[in-house]
Amino acid sequence: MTVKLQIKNLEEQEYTINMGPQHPSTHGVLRLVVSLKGEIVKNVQPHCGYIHRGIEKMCEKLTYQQIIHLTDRLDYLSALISNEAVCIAVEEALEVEVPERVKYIRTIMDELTRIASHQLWWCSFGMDLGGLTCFFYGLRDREKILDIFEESIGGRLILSYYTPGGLMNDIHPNFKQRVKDFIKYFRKILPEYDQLLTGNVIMQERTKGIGLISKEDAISFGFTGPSGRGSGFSCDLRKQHPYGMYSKVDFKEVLYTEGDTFARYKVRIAEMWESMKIIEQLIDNIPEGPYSVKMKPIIKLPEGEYYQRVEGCRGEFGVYIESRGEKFPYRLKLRSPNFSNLSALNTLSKDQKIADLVAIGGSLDYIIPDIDR
Amino acid sequence: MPFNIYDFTSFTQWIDKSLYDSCTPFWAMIWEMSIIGVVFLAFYAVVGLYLVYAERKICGFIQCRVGPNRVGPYGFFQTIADLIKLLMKELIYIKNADKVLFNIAPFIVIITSFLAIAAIPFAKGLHAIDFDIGVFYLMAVSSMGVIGLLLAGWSSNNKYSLIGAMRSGAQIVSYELSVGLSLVTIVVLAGTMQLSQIVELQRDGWFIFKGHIPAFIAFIIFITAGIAETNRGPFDLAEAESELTAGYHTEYSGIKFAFFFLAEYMNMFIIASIAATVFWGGWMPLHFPGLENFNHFMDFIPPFIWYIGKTAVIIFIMMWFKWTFPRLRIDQLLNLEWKYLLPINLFNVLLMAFIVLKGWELF
Amino acid sequence: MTNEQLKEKVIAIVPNAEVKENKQYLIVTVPQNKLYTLAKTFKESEDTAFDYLFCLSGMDWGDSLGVVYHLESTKYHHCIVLKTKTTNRENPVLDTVCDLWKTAEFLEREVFDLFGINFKNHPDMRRIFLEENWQGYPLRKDYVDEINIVER
Amino acid sequence: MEKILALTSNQIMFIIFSAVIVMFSILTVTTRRILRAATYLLFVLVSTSGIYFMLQYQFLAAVQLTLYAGGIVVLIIFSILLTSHINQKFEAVSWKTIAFGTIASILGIVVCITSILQFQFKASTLAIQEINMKIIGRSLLNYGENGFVLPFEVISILLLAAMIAAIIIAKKVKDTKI
Repeated sequence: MTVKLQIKNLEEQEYTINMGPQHPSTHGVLRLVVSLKGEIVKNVQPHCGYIHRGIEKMCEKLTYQQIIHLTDRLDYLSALISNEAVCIAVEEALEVEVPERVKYIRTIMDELTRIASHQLWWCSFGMDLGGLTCFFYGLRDREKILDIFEESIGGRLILSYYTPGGLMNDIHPNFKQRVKDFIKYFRKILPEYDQLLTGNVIMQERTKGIGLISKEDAISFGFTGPSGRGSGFSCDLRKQHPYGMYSKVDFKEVLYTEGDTFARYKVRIAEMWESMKIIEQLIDNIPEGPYSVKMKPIIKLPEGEYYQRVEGCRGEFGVYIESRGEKFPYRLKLRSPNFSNLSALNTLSKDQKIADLVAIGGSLDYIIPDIDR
Repeated sequence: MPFNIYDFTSFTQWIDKSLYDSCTPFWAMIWEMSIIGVVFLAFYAVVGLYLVYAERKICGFIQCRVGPNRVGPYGFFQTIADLIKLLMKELIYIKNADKVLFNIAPFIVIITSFLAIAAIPFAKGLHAIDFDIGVFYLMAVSSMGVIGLLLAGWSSNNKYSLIGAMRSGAQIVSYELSVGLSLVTIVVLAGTMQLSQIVELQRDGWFIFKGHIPAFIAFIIFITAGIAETNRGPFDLAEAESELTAGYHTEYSGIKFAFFFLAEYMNMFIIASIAATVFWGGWMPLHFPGLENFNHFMDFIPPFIWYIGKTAVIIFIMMWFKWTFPRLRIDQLLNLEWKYLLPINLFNVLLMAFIVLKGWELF
Repeated sequence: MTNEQLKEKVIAIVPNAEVKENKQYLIVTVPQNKLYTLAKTFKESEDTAFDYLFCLSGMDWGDSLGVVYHLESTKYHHCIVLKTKTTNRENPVLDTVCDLWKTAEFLEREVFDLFGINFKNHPDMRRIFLEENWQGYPLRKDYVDEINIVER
Repeated sequence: MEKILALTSNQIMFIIFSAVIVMFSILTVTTRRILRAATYLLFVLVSTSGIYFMLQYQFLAAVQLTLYAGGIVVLIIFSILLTSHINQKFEAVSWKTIAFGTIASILGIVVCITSILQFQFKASTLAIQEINMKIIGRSLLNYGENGFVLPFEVISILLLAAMIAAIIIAKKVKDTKI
């Protein structure tokens, strides 16, 4: 009589689970193939491409004004900032000087976008950790920014407000007042975020010392944005390579050196404060003037190659344009921050628990359309 | 008909007597069983549904929104509509599942919570069974619910379910110790395990007041461990939706899912009932020795209202926890139990025994 | 380090490098067999310390395929652009830099996926966005897809 | 029909419980899936505790539920979860085993039935009475007559030893070259 019961040694047995493409914690259609030993993550292989749209190929057949509308669809939470990269690249190539007013408005809008994006990150990070209430708190406040956008721009998510040479249209007369009201409101409400999540013991235990990445690795992985600054990688392009009004306003580059999930969390919370500071410095001083310079209806960039880097909400966003003097770019490459950040995921989550993988993913705050492009 | 809202003893005896007078013992017994069964089933369903409603309203309130408000006044019939929807939903057939266990599992979960309800004293004389070992019985019965979760997780043949089942197994088995020991603390104080007697002993003050510090510690531990045992946030690792989609009931649909759902809420109700009964005096009104007028005034509120009120408060606390705290990680969860709650609990029992032996009475 | 000094350094390592300068960056085109040496020296030597590869783009210049590397030093904040190309369109092979900059592992997979450039010594050369059995390389200029690409 | 109606509640419950026990015992040993066997065993144990409840022997019934149903079956199921896959089945039993099994069980039945038949059941005049928890508690920790303190202590030491051993086994060996 042989009862064949294979008692496998669990310590040596790895098994694989598919997180995604439909999974609540991947914030979109990303598929992570996770090898587990018990609850411990041994290997994470991201499988991208579920919403690959070939934007880079599409750009080769679109004029520069049209490309603006595609860059919205990359990182939809920092749509304006991606727009700005293309706009500045084109303006630099044509050597067009945009009016001061445009620079002011662009910078304010960028920072509003950054706050809105970080609010949504906070919502989903709380949710990843299991604190569902965060989601509604964050969305409640984000709604106020979207209302401001809606009034001036017309859209709420995919904005396409900037255009080479300026803006699509002028800001709404209420804009200044509403932004000031929002800043006043949000200065009061942001400490509430800390009360709900930051100070929570469970949250701190869940995030401290989890998903460690050293500064060297962060640089090597191109791990930029708030995630990189959590490791002490000074990569804030608003400081390093200023554009817009950033060289003229006073703000700090938030740096934490711990390199864990909690540091990345704190960077983003602190960045919201800094963004508010930037907006406050600019909002009262928006100069009068035209909101756009007159551009030719068909823009032809002179032959050559142009690269523009901007600080997106999740890291360095870059546009590399090679032009052959036509109305379409010969090649347009988009450097997406999320793609580089994702490449570090395996290193970050090695030997952590499944729950930590979710927390780390939340702290990287990846946006899948930006990874897939 | 001797109906008295302050004492149901005569009422239940009257039903019993009139049944045995009117028909043969066999049929009397069948009738009695059926009546109790139907009453409990109805109670179970209504409480379960309205706990879901309460949770949605409370969570809405905490999250700055209104919650259900379309079906009926204040969305009062929303959960009933949900139940009808769940009843009509397709039961998804899983190809490679172990069908027998897959179908049995929700029933095991729901039956164990049903068994526990039988021993809870709802009001004076309103009791299905008054066991001599009431507290022990409750612990015994509640220890079986985990089998349903384990079977559900394993038989779904899904890795997420399996991880969820493992987690819930480890979690419930560990936290059972804390639940048991914190109840033992009160049993030491009361000197009995019979629930009706435990309630009766709190006539001159609830145990949480009478029991000095150890009773208070035991209450905190009981609530913590109780939340963990019912798999609710912040201890809802077994169904951690951001990690495991839905844990052990990922593959369930329709009414079988509703069973898990209902059982979760009923388990919460049971834990709250036990806490109310053992620590807060069950249906016993709030009494303080010496304050005769106050005590008399409190007696006017019917016991059933007292019982429901106390349970509701504890349930509210549990819901408050869930919607405020993030979720723990599995190793932190087990550390909390084995490294903190259990040693504190053991020490607490000793302290309580010492106090009882010394005969220190608060009042 | 100024662009002038960088230029001298490039010439010292790769004498036949083609050096160009535009408004932003110093652009260096090197033969494919010298790229890895140059990149390694630039990353490792103390006075250049190009430790941050912020962009890696695959290119199709019509007659040749190539890769553009945008490098920055987080220490000195100077940048440089390296280019390399291969005229072999059938089976293009370049050296990988993913042992120098870890981010290159994913970026090179992307280039492989969309341009079909194979990277020697890359640990995991698979397609990243498209399916494994996808025919052709979409970002090449001669890629044909009659259904989805509409010529205007 | 007349006979059925004359049965008391105790008799009906006894019949139900014993039927469940017999049926699921047979299923436990005949099923070829290990987790199903464990589940059927659970039903057997729960029904047994039902019989104890019927006998007003509530303490033992609750112990049966906690230890066997809630404790041992959970452990068994847990270990099966860790080790076996859902598609695993036992091999079919050979005819030799069936033959030996049948002989052994028939022998067992014969022994049991003869011993039961030979026993003189005396009619008890005592009313059914709950055994007070206090009596159980006192006798468990009593060193006088009818005291069980020695076996109680011996068992607790045994359990402690088992627990320590379990911890040592479960503990990971960090360095294998000791």
